[in-house]
Amino acid sequence: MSFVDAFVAFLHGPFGNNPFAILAWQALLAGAAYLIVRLVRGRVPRQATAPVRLAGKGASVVLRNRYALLLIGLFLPLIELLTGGYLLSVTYSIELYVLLAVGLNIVVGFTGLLDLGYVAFFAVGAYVYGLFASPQLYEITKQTTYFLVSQSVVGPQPGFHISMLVLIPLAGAAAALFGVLIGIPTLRLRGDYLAIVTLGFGEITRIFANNLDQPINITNGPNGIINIDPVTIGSYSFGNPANHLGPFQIPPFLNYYYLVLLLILLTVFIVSRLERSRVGRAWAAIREDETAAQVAGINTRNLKLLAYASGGFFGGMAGAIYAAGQHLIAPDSFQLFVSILVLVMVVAGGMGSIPGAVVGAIVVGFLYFLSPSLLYLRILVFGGLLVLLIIVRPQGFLPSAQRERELEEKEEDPSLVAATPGPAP
Amino acid sequence: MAFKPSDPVLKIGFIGMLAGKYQNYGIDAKNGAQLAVDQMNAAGGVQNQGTTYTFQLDPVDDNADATQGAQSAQKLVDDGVVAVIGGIFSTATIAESKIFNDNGITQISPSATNPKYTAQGFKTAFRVIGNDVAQGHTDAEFAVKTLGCKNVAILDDKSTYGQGLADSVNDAIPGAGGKIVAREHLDATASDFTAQLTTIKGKHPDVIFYGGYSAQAGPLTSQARKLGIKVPFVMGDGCEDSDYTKLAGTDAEGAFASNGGPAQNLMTGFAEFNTKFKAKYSVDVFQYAPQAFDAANIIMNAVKTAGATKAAVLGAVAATKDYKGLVQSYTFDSKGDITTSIFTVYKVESGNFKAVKAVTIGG
Amino acid sequence: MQRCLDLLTSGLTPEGILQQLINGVTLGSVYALIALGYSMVYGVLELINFAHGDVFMIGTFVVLGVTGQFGLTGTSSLALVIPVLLLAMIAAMALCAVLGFTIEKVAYRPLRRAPRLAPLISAIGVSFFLEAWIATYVSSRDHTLPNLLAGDIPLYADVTIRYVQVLMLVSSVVMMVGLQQLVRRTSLGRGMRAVAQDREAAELMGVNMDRVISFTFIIGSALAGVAAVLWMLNYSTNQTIGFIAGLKAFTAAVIGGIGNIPGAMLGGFLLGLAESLGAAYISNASCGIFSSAYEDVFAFAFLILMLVFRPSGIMRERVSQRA
Amino acid sequence: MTAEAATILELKQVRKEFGGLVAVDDVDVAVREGEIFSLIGPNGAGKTTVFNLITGLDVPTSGTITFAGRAIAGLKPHVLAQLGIARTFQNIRLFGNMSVLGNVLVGRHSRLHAAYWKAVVRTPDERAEEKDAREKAREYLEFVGLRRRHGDLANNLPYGLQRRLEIARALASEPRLLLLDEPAAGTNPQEKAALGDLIRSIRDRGVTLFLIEHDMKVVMGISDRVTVLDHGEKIAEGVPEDVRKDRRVIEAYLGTGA
Repeated sequence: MSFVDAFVAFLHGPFGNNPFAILAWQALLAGAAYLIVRLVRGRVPRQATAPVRLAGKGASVVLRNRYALLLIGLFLPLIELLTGGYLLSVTYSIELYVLLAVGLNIVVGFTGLLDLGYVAFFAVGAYVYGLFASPQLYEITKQTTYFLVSQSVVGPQPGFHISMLVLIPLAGAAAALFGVLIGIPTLRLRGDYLAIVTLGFGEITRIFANNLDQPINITNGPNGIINIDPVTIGSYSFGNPANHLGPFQIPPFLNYYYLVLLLILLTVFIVSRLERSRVGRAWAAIREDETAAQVAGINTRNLKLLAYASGGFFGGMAGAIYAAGQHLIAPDSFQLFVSILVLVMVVAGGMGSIPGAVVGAIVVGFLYFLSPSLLYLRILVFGGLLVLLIIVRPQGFLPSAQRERELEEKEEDPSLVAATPGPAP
Repeated sequence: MAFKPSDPVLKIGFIGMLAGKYQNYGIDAKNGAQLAVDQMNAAGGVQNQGTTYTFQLDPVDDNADATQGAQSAQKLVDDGVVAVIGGIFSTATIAESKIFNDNGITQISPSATNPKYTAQGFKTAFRVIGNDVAQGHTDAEFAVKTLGCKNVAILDDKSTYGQGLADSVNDAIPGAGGKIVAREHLDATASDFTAQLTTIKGKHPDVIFYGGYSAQAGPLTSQARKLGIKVPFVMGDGCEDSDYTKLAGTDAEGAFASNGGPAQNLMTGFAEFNTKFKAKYSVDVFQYAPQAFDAANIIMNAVKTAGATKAAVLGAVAATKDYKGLVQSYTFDSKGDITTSIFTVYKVESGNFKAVKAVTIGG
Repeated sequence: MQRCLDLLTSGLTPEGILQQLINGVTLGSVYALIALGYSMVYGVLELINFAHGDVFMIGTFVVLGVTGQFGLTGTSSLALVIPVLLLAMIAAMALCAVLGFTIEKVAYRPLRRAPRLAPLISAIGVSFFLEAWIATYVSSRDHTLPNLLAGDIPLYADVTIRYVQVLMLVSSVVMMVGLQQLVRRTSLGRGMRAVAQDREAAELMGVNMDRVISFTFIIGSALAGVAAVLWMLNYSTNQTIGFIAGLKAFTAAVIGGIGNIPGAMLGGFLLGLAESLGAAYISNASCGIFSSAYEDVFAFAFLILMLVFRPSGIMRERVSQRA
Repeated sequence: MTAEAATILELKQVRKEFGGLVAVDDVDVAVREGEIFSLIGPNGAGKTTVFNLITGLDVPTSGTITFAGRAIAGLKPHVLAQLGIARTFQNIRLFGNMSVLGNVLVGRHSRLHAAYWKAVVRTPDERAEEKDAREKAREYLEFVGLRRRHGDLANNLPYGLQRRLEIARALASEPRLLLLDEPAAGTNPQEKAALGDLIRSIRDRGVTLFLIEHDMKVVMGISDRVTVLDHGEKIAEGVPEDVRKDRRVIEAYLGTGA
């Protein structure tokens, strides 16, 4: 804590509480930081392609060490448990963001569609799970009042309680469908316009969740849905704090951690195979030049919708698990900020790169989720770092490994190893 | 300090928004709880079966957010707290209650009024404040019977708290003999409320009830007066504070707001409490500090009667009967609600809220 | 069904509608002023300056600071109120201009040749930074000004228009006309138009791009400073209003045809009206299915419909063919 | 040249207006199967618009376009690619941040059919199709002389090679008709000669070629027939020798200073 305090004091400066004095001090700091950046980085590159030439290295380091990373992923929570459950709960939240980042990367990174409303998919998934695994739908039919609720006997819960094996894919599918629905009107839009429209859809989704308690109570409005069932396999309930493995107690967060880890592995597997298929190539072509992609025979409409649907699917699954682990979902948890946080993870990691999205989510997630008592200060630092990052390293930590992969393929090609280098014809 | 270094120190958790839009509620309650802990330690702690226990408050921030709330609750579990005071806002409190229930930790909220908090069947969830149903009833009776306003317009900010209270008022108005002529909503991020106010103006209400926080209630009142709406405003505890009178300025005059607990001058020992509070934190009590103070004492009292384990504290807190606190006398029912809740209606006079009516429900 | 018909007609009084029109136009005039800044920057750089709304927000805090310094109250005499408000406006314009200039220099200029999304991300970063900065070091609470310039002009039945509302309307129109003249008549304005048409060609023709862009940011931000004064005369502020107001203003700019100055103005008024009338009458029109809490949905739905069906905006400005 | 060859592409009275501005004014063009056909005209003559109309990027205001006996006006670009029409762009439009090979593989897109899920499971037929696609792509790169650069980023190729890559990408869709939009623009005389050879060898593979050129000298050497367009209007048509002597053509070209 003392380090954090010192950092806070440093940002505050030595000149007392006058905002202008603080501003002047921070401007001075920023100026110094800017100068250092300029010195380290040299001149601003004059070519748009400069970042791409730097591409490849970091992502391949991650790829080469993926089994080591998997081992860390498997054993990290057990180590964290030695300090109690808090770190694990943070790690679990970050895991959900990893899933979201990999999903958003399909839309933003692969296909180049800037989506600022990704939280909508997360919300749709969460609400699908929430509605079908809680007493909420029963209460709709009951036309309840607060008096009745507070007096209802809580025992075996009424309402739908569908298994997670059905609900998690269903939530993904619903979010995918939602992706197609919001994709259709935005097909013709590009770049910034698309960004602002998707942002609008994200906000509209939240406002609807907040208001669909009237005239019929579907979402329970601002109160959200409570008493959501935990994930249950057979008789094993993920939410039961009394689960034991031998003498060791298994906290709920641990169950969910491994469930999400499994989903991340599955998602990364699916997404990286898609990336290397004709679908992935078509997405990249749309990102690079939509008109040329059309003329090259790509049905850009369908492939963009496919990108929205795929991104939506993984976002929706993440939402469903979030709802199951959280026991309660409320519209306030689906603010625009979530979309922006996920986008920052994708961009920071390196757009279009799966290892980038994963690492970006982990780094940005830990930066963001630790020290909640510094709400504004961490957003302040977060905003500042974001600007700095994009200026110093617009391609992200681990930019797309596409080029590297093509080079790897070159090695597999015997005719090329044999070919003598010479001038191009 | 009067205790030996070898005395066991028990941690009591505090969870609530300590940084952010509504941080003043959280910080105020935290300070109230801290004051209780400090006083108890200064008096030598509590004794149970020959052991002297002293206490330490362990505050964490939940940003009034469900996700963050679950994480922070887990942090308190890790820290080994025997019981928790908080959360402050209902949605986060409900999310946290799951974690505390999983771990058998007593949770006493000083301010979460949503009925669902104690309706989940969690044995660990308690609150030391009347819920929205009781407060809505109070406001409805006051507006219709005391003020004699038959035609009521209801407006809320679509937040958990604001809509919850407005719904309760909505349900209670017909019973009190009133009629609802308009029901409108604001967006909690909006600045311009004139559209809703103009609609309300066209329905000619005798009184406007607003469910929400002072951040909107202040400008809302001003905008209503500028539109020529002269009828009184009745509001809930989210508006009974100095922010409201500051934001609405002279337009605040004559507005009513209800709040849980008796008026501060009617609480025995409040003057002393506020003096100590101000000496320590150099601000006046804002809202829920007295309730948090009582919650902390209920917990420490439970340690005294039953011992220092989580289960013992839980059992003793649940059995709390006629505990005389700063605010009122507390008895918990089987759900964790208090059996008797007291509300006071205040009116703005010369820039300050003055108590005009006290209501006791239940008991 | 009968209930629906009753709902449809209830509350539809001439006074009510006139009052809603006045509300809408008042709100729209502030949107319009902020929209001008978006529109100019987008016209020149094809960048949605996400931080523009936050520049406006900082402007409102400058206004608070200046009026607070002079201890204005609702009963202060006009001889004090008017000079102080003018001073507040000049201070807000100056500070916003400096801020806009700095933001462009620090956060956008290094990214002029970077991939398209980079400046947008940078803008989001700046926006967060400014909001959190105000919340950390100035205030995270809500603030209002006392009721200055009280008084009104009766219009019809009990409907009145307040002096403040007249002032808001007149100021925004004056600013729009002034800006239009600046862009049409001055060499700097010609430079702006040239850069908007074709950046490379303008550079070849000897237009100093950096200077034109800096100036665009300075003017747009100064207008946000004016908007801040007008806003504070009627509404409240906190560190988050910039984002919402900015989004609305951007919507207004798109509705009017981005890059088009009178268009931004018209878009602002239309959006203000749509929001007011929407919030007031949607409940009636939809048989009570939608409530006034859907207010923000109207703005976004308006934007989406606009972009999908008429991306060039009402004023039919050329939309650049980006590919 | 065989005068009896069937017409593969026919534009009849095709007109395109942009908000009152006539870009293409009732043009008639007929391209015969297997020939090298050129459309020339000064800048702003509406040549690129003609290509956009044929490839579905624009929809004609009036008139009919027939390809291989089928009316195609208004069809989507990817459908036309499927039918066998491919093109290049005047200002090269490659997928700059993809590899050279990747660009050609995208060109192959309309000849691949594996479903979405098959790519995830990697079914044997998907693998076979991808393998075949890679082999074909390498063949096309070989054909245009880019085989050894296949791992490079398209952006990093020199200008002349980018043009060739764009042609390889277009060929990868196995078109019956290839539209080349000013293929010689920005190339040096040496490259121009090589380009002529490349175009002829594409024709020899059975692909019909339709060129747009600004520079008369380039097309005269390789074209079988030439049509001249000025201000959206056709002013001459025939074998290169005749067109070269046409009075209106000379006027149009001298008039624009070319």
